[in-house]
Amino acid sequence: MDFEDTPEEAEYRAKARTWLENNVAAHERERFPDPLTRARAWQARKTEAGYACITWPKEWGGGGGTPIQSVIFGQEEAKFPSVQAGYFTIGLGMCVPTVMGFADDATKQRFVRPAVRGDEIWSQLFSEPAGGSDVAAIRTRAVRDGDDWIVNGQKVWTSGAHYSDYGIVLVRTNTEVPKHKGLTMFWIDLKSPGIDIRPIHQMSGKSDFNEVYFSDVRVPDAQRLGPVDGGWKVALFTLMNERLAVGGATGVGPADILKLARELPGSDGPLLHDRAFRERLADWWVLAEGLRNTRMRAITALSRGQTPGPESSIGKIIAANQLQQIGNAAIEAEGQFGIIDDPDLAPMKGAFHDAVMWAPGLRIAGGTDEILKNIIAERVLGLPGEIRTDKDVAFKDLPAGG
Amino acid sequence: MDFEDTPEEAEYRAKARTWLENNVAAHERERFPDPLTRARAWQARKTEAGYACITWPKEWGGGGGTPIQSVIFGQEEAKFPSVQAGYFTIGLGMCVPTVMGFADDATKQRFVRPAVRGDEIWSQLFSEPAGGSDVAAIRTRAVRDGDDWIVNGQKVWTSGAHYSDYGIVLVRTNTEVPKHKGLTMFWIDLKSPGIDIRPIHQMSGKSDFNEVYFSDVRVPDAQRLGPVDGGWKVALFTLMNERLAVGGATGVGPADILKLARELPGSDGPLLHDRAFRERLADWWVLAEGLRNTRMRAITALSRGQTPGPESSIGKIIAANQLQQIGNAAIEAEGQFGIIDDPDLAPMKGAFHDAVMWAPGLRIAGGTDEILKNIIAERVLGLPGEIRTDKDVAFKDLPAGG
Amino acid sequence: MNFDYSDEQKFLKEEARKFLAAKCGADRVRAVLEGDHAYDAELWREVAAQGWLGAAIPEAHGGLGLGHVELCAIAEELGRACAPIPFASTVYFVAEALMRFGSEAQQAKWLPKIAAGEVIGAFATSEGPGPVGAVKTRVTGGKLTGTKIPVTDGDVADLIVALADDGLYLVERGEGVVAEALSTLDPTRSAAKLTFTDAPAERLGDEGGHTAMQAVFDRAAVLLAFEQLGGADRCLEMAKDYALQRHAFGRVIAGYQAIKHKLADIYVKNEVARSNAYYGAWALNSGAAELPLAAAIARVAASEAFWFAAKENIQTHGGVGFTWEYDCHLFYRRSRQLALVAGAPAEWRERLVGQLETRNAA
Amino acid sequence: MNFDYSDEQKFLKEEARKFLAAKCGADRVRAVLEGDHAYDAELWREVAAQGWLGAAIPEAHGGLGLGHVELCAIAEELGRACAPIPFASTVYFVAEALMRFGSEAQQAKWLPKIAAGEVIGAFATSEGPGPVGAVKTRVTGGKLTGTKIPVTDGDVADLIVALADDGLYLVERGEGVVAEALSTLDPTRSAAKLTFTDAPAERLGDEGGHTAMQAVFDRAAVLLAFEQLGGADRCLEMAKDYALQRHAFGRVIAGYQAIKHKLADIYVKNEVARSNAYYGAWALNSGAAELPLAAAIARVAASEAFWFAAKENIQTHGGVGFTWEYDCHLFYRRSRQLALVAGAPAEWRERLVGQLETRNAA
Repeated sequence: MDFEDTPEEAEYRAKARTWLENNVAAHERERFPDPLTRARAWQARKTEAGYACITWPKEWGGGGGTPIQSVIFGQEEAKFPSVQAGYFTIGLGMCVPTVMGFADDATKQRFVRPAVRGDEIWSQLFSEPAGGSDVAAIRTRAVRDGDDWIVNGQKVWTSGAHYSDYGIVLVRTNTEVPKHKGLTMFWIDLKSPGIDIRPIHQMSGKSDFNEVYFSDVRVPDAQRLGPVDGGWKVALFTLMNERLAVGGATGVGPADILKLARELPGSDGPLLHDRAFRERLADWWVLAEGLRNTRMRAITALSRGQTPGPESSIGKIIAANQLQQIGNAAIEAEGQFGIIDDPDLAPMKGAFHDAVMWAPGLRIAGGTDEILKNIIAERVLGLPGEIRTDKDVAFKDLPAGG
Repeated sequence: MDFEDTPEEAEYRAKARTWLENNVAAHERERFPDPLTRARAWQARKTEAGYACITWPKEWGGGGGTPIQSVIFGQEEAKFPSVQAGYFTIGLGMCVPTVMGFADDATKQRFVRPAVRGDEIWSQLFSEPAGGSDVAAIRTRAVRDGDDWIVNGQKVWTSGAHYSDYGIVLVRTNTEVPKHKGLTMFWIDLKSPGIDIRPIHQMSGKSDFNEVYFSDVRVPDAQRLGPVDGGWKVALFTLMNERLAVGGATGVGPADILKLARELPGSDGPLLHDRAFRERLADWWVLAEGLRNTRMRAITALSRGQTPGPESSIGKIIAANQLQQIGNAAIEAEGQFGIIDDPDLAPMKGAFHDAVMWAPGLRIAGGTDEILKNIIAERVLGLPGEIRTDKDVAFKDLPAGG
Repeated sequence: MNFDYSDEQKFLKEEARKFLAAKCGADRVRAVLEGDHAYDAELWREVAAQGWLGAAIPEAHGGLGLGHVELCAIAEELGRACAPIPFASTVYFVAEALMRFGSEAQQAKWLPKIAAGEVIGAFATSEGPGPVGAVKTRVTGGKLTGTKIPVTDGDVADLIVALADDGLYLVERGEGVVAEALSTLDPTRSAAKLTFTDAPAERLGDEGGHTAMQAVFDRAAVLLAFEQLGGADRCLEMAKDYALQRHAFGRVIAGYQAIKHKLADIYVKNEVARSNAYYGAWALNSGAAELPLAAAIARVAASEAFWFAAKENIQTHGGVGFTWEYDCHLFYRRSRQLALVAGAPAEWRERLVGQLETRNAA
Repeated sequence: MNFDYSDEQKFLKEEARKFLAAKCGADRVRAVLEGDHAYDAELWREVAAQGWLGAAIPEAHGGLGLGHVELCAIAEELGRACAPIPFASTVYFVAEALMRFGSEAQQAKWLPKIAAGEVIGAFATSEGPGPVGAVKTRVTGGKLTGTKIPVTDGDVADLIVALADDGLYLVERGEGVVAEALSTLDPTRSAAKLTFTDAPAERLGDEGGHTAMQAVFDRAAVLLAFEQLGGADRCLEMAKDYALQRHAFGRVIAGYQAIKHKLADIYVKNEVARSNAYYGAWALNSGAAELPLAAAIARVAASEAFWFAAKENIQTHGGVGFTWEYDCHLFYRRSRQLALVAGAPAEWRERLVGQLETRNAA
């Protein structure tokens, strides 16, 4: 058990740090019309230096490196807040790997490099209004028409669809078979006629997600990923990558509320002197350290060529609930003042209020607490799956909602 | 919303208190060979004065009173620790009401009065090793033989069987039908040949429960309560009374740990000055008061002639978990010393240790936390029952364990 | 012994529910959430016309003189409806402060106007983040100077009960009072920063500052507990209704034990909150010495129940619960507003234990 | 970076598990629980023969000189087996105290005997209920006088490290030392009240009392965390195995979501405890400055995980889990013993935050 770098790791880290210092500085000197253009420029810079998609082969634009190198670069890059941007996470974390796994060579040649460079952005279009936790309950239909398919339906919770160029979309091609067996995956051009992208108004008032409507959208059969009616397995491949893509920092943490507690008055001196607060802080710290150290274990597994399993589900359960608790504890500690969410007045520019309003979404997005516990129970502990009343029923015969 | 007695209630309370003061004193002056004889004598005294089974008709030995009078007497009696005894709770709370509901008149004439007086004690024999939460999964068999039935099998978790005279027992009389439909209820003489009563050794080392083995026990058909194969409805009648019988004080509570905290040193002064402890104490107090006030609401419902519903299930969930938390909080607060359970050394004669060792049983007995939550979800909130794979299957064809 | 609403109180409560179902649907709440108005003025007039503002105000002062249990019943329904009106500030805080501390003249002047809906009140105590500690607001020569932030309904209040270092004061909107509206977590309830500069102020009662404030908080806490309870009940209902019609994996999600037990957990907390709120109502209505303890118990239980119900209602809804269009967030926001408006739960836990210490020491 | 056991460490751990499966079944634990012996002397000899007592003791002092991560691996397996031997007292406390504070002579005298299983140790700090506060035990003229209660393994210890008001002392069993066995929650681990009357005592290190005690506790906390983790893992396994074969309502209870999520909750806590224990192992093994913080984090996580797993294991078993015959209660008892033996979780939470304050202030 060793936190220290090996000599090779230390060397890689030193190189990465030097590169970052030079290049972040250079990048910061440039002027860009908007954050997306800025993020694309940084991604292109990293690609040229072999620091984008570090574990991917060089022939695809990657770095040809090891998982540990990828982790090391990530740790170092995280120290430069000016270059943090999530525009490419879903595309490079989930969609493009799926394209690489299931598309023909010409498609890969066409799309992988531009995606790595940030020239093109990808979205994932699986969720539907009637679906939610039950991802396979997909109603968006694709009907064969010569060499094409005609797609009609609606997707929801699509992050970044408004700035994306392409997407992978899971659709129903057969309603006569049980629901998992009638799905097919395609890649699509999000600028295709008949696609309408509308932002979802979240409870916080912000819009990080979209609804995507398909009206007679024509998709060539050549854009199919995997076999007809074999899309569920492709989707599982995509989702397996989701757990690796998600995680990490999600908002305020124990260190932030510790800082707040040094200054905020409690019932007797600063809040940090209050043992009731200290006890909660200790528990948060234990969980946050637990997650950090669990990630270190996952990285160790990666570095040994193992795939971290569904046990990484514990990360989001803990992080999302903790975010809600810490956010709420902070505003409650502010007393009556806690209701004020004006960033000019609220501590940490309202970051604790943002946490309270975002955490409910984090507890749901990418698998609810309940679904993740099922995953742990079934895939890690080997307990029986839920009793399924829908497994052997044709999709068209299922009760409302699929 | 009124906590005060009406003038009639106040008068009844005053009378009861006077009677208690006189009679407890007289009772305490008497000498008895053992606690059971002592308890029987007290029960007989109450019966003569109309204070046993207060709501039952006088013709059966009861008091012919109202539910509120019963509550008032209970509140007053609780102030005299020397006359607390649980010997009759299950018999008078669950078994005898079932006899009264389903037996013929001669049987009632024979058994009700002696039970009220405490001359005869009754046990309830439903649970089985393979049953547990699934009460209907009963394997003890009764086979018809002329005017009798021959019973073979095993019951468990029978409180007080070793000092009881009679019992009501639920047995399987038909294995060809689904499990709820092949059960029959009998009353039995626990001294019958072929009955073997053995104490269960609990994890605490104590024995409050028994296993009861039946080997070719002959039970006359005349002792049947309700129809052949109609025992499940009789059992539901019995169990409905269980929730009213159970509840109330179960061990240490918030007031006990408050007392401890005044004296026990914390990290800085007495534990009671520790805000982390104070916050927990506040939450316990809120729950304990919540239960007390919920019981007051149930009593109000009783006094209006309504039956308190399954919502009384919340009592045991909260009380059992709180008992475990308070017991454990106390021993943890004692630091290393907390491991010592010697009643001569441990605070409150080891009552907190007893709580730690008894609470796991209380979370299970009379319905686990999980079963009680199901009851709330299904019977109070009207949510769907669990998917049953056993409803339409003959008992003999069910998988192991019933 | 009778630990429930009386039949008359139940009737009043049912009528209130029907009235609010008709007059205060989610559309009306959203109109305030999304619009420029601090509150729903039409609803306010209608509520006044029902006499609710004066439910606990004596008839001699223009109220209905019903009592506090009736006011609790109304509060429960207002909470259930997430009503966007300055009811709590005006009735639970200011009217209660006047009834507890006001001279006959002060009561005669203000209570009838409150009962008639002509005057909106606000209770101004906080001066910044954290529990109300040392108070900087001062009164000299009948002029009050200081800054209060936040003051719920401070932007629309006609009559402010303000905490100064030596006690409570009545200040009317106008001379020396500047209100700046604040952005808050719950825009369905407005709040402001009030800056007082030599504002004419009249002493209210002779209790010292914190003692007087706490006496008002105790009374408000019980009434707020009923609003919180109503909100928590509504959240449970919403979660249940949604779970009973939403399908996943071929059946309604209400059939999954994780959802069943979640809703059972909400139910348990709500029932604890209800029973404790009833106890608080009894203590408030009967003027029992237990009021400070009963109020703390009721408030802690109700704050916990509403927060839990509001957040798990969203969770039960899944993705749609997180959207602006669904009503879950109205209650989530309101649960935060109500939990903080009379001081945070931690302060009440401390008060609860303090009361236990006093009681046992006595 | 490598945040796992090495292959060699894994091999050692597997061998330890096999060894304990053969030599330390539940029957052996029960023999101590139900019998008159303070510990399983045969197992103790066998464990000594494996060299485990000296796993982290340098070869120069008769140990295997493997390191602390190896000792952690052994601790994890001892916890899983609920081993009824004075391993923790002797190795985590006394051997660690000697290695941290002992002079060369003291180490040379005692460590080889400990490694060989010839000497049982005990760490005597507590003098009564509550956290260790002002210490009454005094040393004058090399003679120690005072009362320690409880002292785990104090009834069988040959060598006692005792906390006096000015520091730690070595005291040998015999002259001036009287042990009275105590009844405890976990009879598989013995404890005693030790009364010292002018017992010959030798100073151990020159650190002041609480600082020295805490330094030993920090080291022991990491090792105890692995025992707790092993116990928690075993509880999860027991619960899972039982749930997979127990039927209710026609199917195995492991298929009910309430049980599935309960076991998932245990799993989550155990993984948090594991990851934090690994961090502690790294800090202990590498002598990192983070040890006090890492030890507190490891101990809090492991105490919470074992308690939760132990109590929910009983709950998963239902009625039988509450019987003497089933093994659930062995782990329930042990979870309490391990949570208290180096000070209660609340003390460690306080220490954790204290470390954060120091660190951030620096």
